[in-house]
Amino acid sequence: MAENVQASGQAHDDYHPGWPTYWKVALFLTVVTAIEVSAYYIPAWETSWIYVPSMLIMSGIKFVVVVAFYMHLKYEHKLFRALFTGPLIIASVTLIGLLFLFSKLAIKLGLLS
Amino acid sequence: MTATTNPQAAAHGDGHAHGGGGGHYTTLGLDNRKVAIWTFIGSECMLFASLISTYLIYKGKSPEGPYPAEAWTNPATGETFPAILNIPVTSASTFVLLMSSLAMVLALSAVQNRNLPKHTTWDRILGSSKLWLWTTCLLGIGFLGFQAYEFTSFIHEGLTMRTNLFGSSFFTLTGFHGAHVTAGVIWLFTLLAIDYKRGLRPEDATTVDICALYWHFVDVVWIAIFTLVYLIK
Amino acid sequence: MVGTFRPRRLVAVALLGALALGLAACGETYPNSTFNPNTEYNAAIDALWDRLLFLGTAVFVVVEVALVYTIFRYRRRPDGGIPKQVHGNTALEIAWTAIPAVILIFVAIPTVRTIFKTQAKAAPDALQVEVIGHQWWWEFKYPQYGITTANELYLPNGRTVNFQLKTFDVLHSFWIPQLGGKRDLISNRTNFLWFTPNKDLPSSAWNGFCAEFCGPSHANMKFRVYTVSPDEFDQWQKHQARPAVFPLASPDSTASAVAPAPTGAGSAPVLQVAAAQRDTALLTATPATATPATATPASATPVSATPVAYTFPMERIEREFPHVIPKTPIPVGLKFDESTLPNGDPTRGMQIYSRSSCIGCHVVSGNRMSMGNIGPSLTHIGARHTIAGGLYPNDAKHLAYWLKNAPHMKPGSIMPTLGKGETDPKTKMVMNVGALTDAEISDIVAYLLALK
Amino acid sequence: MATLAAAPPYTESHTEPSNSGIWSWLTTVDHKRIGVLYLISALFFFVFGGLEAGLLRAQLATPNGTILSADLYNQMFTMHGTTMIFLAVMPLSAAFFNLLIPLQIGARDVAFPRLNAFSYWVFLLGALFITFPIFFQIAPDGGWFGYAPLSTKAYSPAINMDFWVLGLQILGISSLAAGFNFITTIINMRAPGMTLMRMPIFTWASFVVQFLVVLAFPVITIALVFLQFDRFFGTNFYTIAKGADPLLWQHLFWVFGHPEVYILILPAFGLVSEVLPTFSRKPLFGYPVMVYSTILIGFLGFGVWAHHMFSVGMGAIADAVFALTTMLIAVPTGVKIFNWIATLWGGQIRFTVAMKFAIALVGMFTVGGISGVMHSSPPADLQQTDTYFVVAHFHYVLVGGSMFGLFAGLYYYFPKFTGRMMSEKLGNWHFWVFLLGMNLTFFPMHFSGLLGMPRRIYQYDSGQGLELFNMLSSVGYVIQAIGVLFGVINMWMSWRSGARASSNPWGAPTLEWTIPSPPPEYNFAEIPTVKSRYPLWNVKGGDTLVHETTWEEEKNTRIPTSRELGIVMPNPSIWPLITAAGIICMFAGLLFLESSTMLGVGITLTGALWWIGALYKWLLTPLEDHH
Ligand code: HEA
Ligand code: HEA
Ligand code: CUA
Ligand SMILES: [Cu+2]
Repeated sequence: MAENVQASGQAHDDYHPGWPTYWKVALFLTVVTAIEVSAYYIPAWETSWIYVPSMLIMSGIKFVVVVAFYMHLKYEHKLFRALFTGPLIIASVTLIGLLFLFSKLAIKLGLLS
Repeated sequence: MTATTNPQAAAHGDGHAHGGGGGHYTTLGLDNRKVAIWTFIGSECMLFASLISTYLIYKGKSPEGPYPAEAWTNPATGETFPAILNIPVTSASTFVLLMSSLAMVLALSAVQNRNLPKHTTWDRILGSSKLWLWTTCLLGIGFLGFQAYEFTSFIHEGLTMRTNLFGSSFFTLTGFHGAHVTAGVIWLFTLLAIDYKRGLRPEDATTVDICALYWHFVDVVWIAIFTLVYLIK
Repeated sequence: MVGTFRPRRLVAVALLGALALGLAACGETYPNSTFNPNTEYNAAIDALWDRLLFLGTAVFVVVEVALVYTIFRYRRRPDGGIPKQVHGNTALEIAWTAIPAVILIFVAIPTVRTIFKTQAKAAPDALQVEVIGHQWWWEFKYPQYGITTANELYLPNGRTVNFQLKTFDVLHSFWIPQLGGKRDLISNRTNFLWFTPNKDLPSSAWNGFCAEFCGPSHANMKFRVYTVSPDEFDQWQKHQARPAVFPLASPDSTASAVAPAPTGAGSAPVLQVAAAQRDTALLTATPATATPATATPASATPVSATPVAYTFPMERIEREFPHVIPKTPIPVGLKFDESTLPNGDPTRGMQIYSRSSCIGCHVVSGNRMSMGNIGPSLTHIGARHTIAGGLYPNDAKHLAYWLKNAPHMKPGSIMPTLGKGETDPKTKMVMNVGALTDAEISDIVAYLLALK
Repeated sequence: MATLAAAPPYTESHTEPSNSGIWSWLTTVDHKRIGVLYLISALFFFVFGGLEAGLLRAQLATPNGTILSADLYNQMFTMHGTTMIFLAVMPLSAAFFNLLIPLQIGARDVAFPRLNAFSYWVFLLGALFITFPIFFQIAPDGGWFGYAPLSTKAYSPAINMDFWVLGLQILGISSLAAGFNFITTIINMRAPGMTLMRMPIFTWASFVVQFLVVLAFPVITIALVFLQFDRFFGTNFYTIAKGADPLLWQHLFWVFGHPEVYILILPAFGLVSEVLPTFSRKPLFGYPVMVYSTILIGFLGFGVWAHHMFSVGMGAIADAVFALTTMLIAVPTGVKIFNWIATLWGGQIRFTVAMKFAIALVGMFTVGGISGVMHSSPPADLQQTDTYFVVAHFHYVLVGGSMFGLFAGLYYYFPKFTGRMMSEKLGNWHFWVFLLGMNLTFFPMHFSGLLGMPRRIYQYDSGQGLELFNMLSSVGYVIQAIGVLFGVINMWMSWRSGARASSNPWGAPTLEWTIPSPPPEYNFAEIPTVKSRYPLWNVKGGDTLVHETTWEEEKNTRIPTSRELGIVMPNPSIWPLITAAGIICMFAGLLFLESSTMLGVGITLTGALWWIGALYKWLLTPLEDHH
């Protein structure tokens, strides 16, 4: 497995939250997922404009929670945080940029002016 | 061979520099493998961003069905196709994958705390890396089972990779994710094999940790896919 | 290490030589230059270009002069010692961050302005031209006039033309360097491009190119553009809108060939009638012009005056626009008995044409058998100056070779090899069954050239 | 302050017997030897790509050239572009990453030495995979950016593009693996005191490049996966009849493609930033700004991709946004140019060949950069795009930028990793002839482009005003080839019998010059502690500067072996090579799918099991002997 076995002793120096946190996080994730799924089945919610943003926010929260606690990024060296968030930002901006470029909006806005 | 080093170096060289000793010094005191896996995960963000973008770009662009969230009748043949996506099943598989992440952290925690005294049954359960690795594996396999079920039922309903833009982008995106889960399961089995062979010790925590990071990342990607692909119409 | 370097001297001499050559080059003419403001579109681009060129040259000169001066001035001297160890200078560095930024603002503002100006909606009364790219030829449709033609565009000076760009297969790009920038033809999308040839432009001929790599004959996907006076355009358009009427042997049938035809959009039913007539002609193989097209149904407005067919005169091309005449040589290895060409008979040609595979791909409006839509319309092919996507001039000889072995004449062309005994370069099959002899080809050539 | 007391000790043969022979090269995990492998392979492919360019230029020398058929011409330019970018410039840069990064940061090797070997072997086998069809005239022919739908089965049914799709996938694996490896190395293997802001600029540039690699390559991987699935499994990503949008390919390709061009230039910038200070005897002007501008270029590089697509009709807003971001990139790049000139300013400039190439980069890249800015204005670009003006732009930045920088690096570092000096005399011929030829080839292309010559055409008519420019370009090519020939001869002769190099023949300031040339396998007998950016130049105190060392001073000192020093070095391993071969086998299987599904699936599965098995074997073998 290991190219370099060095510094493995240091791994346990990192702070890892304990199992009570892990269980709480699991519960939280389950609850949010349940809300998400039920939202899908509540027509009043599902058809309102709030649906998409609320879904994005909820899955965003789940994303952050898993990364922060299960991937213990919250407790890690700031370097790891940079290694993850930097690419994540580039990826998200690229994704949003692409969606804009492929939407009809891109052409329409241009013709308005 | 002191001549290569500037004179002060020897004096100021701290304990990290194992001059000539073959010990491994790392600049930040971090494990190389962890740096590498986080870099890899950053890179995977771009991979999945490309896949998800494609799915979203092609959403609603397909001139012919079947479609994800609405029924479709083929005007040429009169054949009807149901809405493809099956939310209850996918909700269940999402839950399974989330729980596998929980099992994974517990496995890592068990390895890290291997040497702590175990007083209660509960301690012993929590302290069993084998138990939690098996749980993670089985939940992962469970997720793959759901996916296999999903794929076959979609194919029965008339949607394959070749059918239309939705089919191509859907199967490729979720298939890529499934392939990642499969790789993760193989990885987990490898860890289990080590655990059975010689036991995973606290020194192996990083070895388990990098697998765990990978596993959680795959889970996190699914969180995004579940919302963007399944729940948002 | 410095000394007198022979290689360096060589470079100096060579640069001088290149400069001389460059100056010599200025004397030449550049028929496809992008710098001529023949349209308002190209004028806008050109203005932008001038600014870019000016600022770019300025930056270039500043950098190169600074560089050369520095290396000359600070070359190592024997007594040099160790130079002052400078690590940086914040003020300077801010300056050379800011100055380029300011220069770029002077580029950015006109750029954005020009983008919005040139990509606005076209004037509503613009001439609409639908451009459809095919591997490797151009289909042009004038929906306002019911015209479909290929590889040659006629545009009236002073009127905005709005191109709707589509492709039948892969991506292409529509480019007339003298008239404006290019725009790609994208599958499953429609693009737009508009410009107005200057009102006071004399009638002229231009080269157009495909500028997006599209396969083996991408280089051979050219077209011609004729910007003509509104009058000329009108004549051309009226003529094009009519079915092909080819004059049979007797001279008086020529008169009827240019018989009145409907104008404008309502031409469709008439086309059918005309087609029916040609059909009769075809089946009886007698000069069908006995019943000239005057038998127009009442629905169409008969035109009293006989319009004079207009094509951009070949003499003017030869004199003023020789560069639009294709010069690609016929590939070596192709043979055609050119002595059969003078004996080509258009009527026979029509019969052979109408029973050969040609009709599966080409349309000749007026010839009911010829309804294919894979290849370019041949309706008025006799009135064009080029064939094969602008690769060859439209004369009997080139047409004959083309018919004999098109894929050999133009790599990758899906037009089949027709000549007897010819080998298809792709499939390596030798054509025999149903293939055409040189004499038959000459007949078809005569027919096609007669389709003015 | 710190000064080097003495030159390092030397011995004639410090290599141990096990270090020679073919097997030792196949199993090496030593970053320096892998670097040499990269270097030789890349130079081979550079000459190969150059010969392909020769065929292009021969065909275009006269109107309606008949040397190549249309089909072959298309194969040639596709392979020329692909070869030069993926098989010449990228691996040349990789050669320098390998040779230099561990030396510059004071490490014994990279973080994952066997992964490093793996990267090389995947590269080499992938390069052969993509090159080999050219000998059968079935090479890829869809252009180096393989626009869909032309590259799909519907319009390119032959096997040609299969090689391209699979070959690029394979090469991507190599680059990604190297990317993770070097990022980890730079983050984590720096010697004590080697803070980020003390790292040599080349290492900085490499660092940024690796991020560009690991973030850009996944995108083209996905674009290629789609194409691959379309071609082999009948999906519809680019199937027009099913409503696909060809712009999907273009966007994904260029999201990768533009960062890719900075992947090609930044290592050259880094090398030049090492050469210029050494030969001006001055520290790099504005080091922090150079670092920040490199990062900024890398970052902005992800936001400009659509400037390759101004003609596709994205709409005015998108055109304007991408025009502005593109122009913005000129600012940090300009800062670099001016800082380099300022580095020269006030120096004591020694015109070695390395220095000449470096100075020429500053001059020539500017030409290409300025034409880049001309492209960045969409209306103007609509007249320029897909013409020879673009060809002129990118050859100025690629040849006048990347290649010049890499040549500068080659002349500068050749003594370090071979222990021999290159001939300055031949080098001067190389430089001047190449400089002349390069300008003669590419400058006229500005004219032919603006005067209406589209790119990627295998023939053009006479009488279009293009004859002279094309002839000049072709003559220029011949001159370039002569120049390159001088360079190749120089390298060959110097390697065999060049003057012996000392540890620091140039009087250079950075860590890699503190150790013998060529460095012993362990690089540093003792991991140094770094106190400044230029450890060998005492730039602050009042001591005299260390001058270059000479072979005479050093030749009698003996270099101890790693065993004597008790340094444990990684063991050689054949498994990276075997794993790489399995991956090639897996991809190659797809080529047989069409003729026989059984055979194709069989080979692919064999390849998959092969590499997975080899990977397990590799991972289960300890990296080094325990002691
Ligand atoms: C080494 C690779 C490399 C580099 C570094 C660059 C650098 C730049 N490139 Fe280039 N480019 C390519 C390789 C590269 N390019 C390739 C291969 C293609 C073609 C792909 C294909 O189609 O096959 C291409 C194509 C290309 C296009 C698309 C053209 C088209 O197809 O229509 C554009 C458009 O904007 C562009 C712009 C730029 C710009 C603005 C820069 C800038 O980074 C340049 C910045 C530098 C300077 C400007 C010079 C120094 C600055 C100063 C001295 C300061 C003062 C200057 C000013 C105020 C102007 N490039
Ligand atoms: C780093 C990248 C790189 C480099 C270095 C070069 C180098 C050269 N390129 Fe390349 N080129 C590209 C990248 C590059 N190119 C790309 C990306 C394209 C676009 C492809 C596409 O459209 O898809 C392109 C396209 C391209 C075209 C346009 C083709 C077309 O659109 O139709 C042309 C035409 O002249 C050309 C010419 C040259 C020439 C003359 C060189 C010269 O500088 C080459 C110099 C090298 C030599 C001369 C080596 C020869 C060596 C010897 C002869 C030594 C003797 C032998 C022994 C030792 C045994 N290139
Ligand atoms: Cu059509 Cu190129
Ligand atoms: Cu770019």
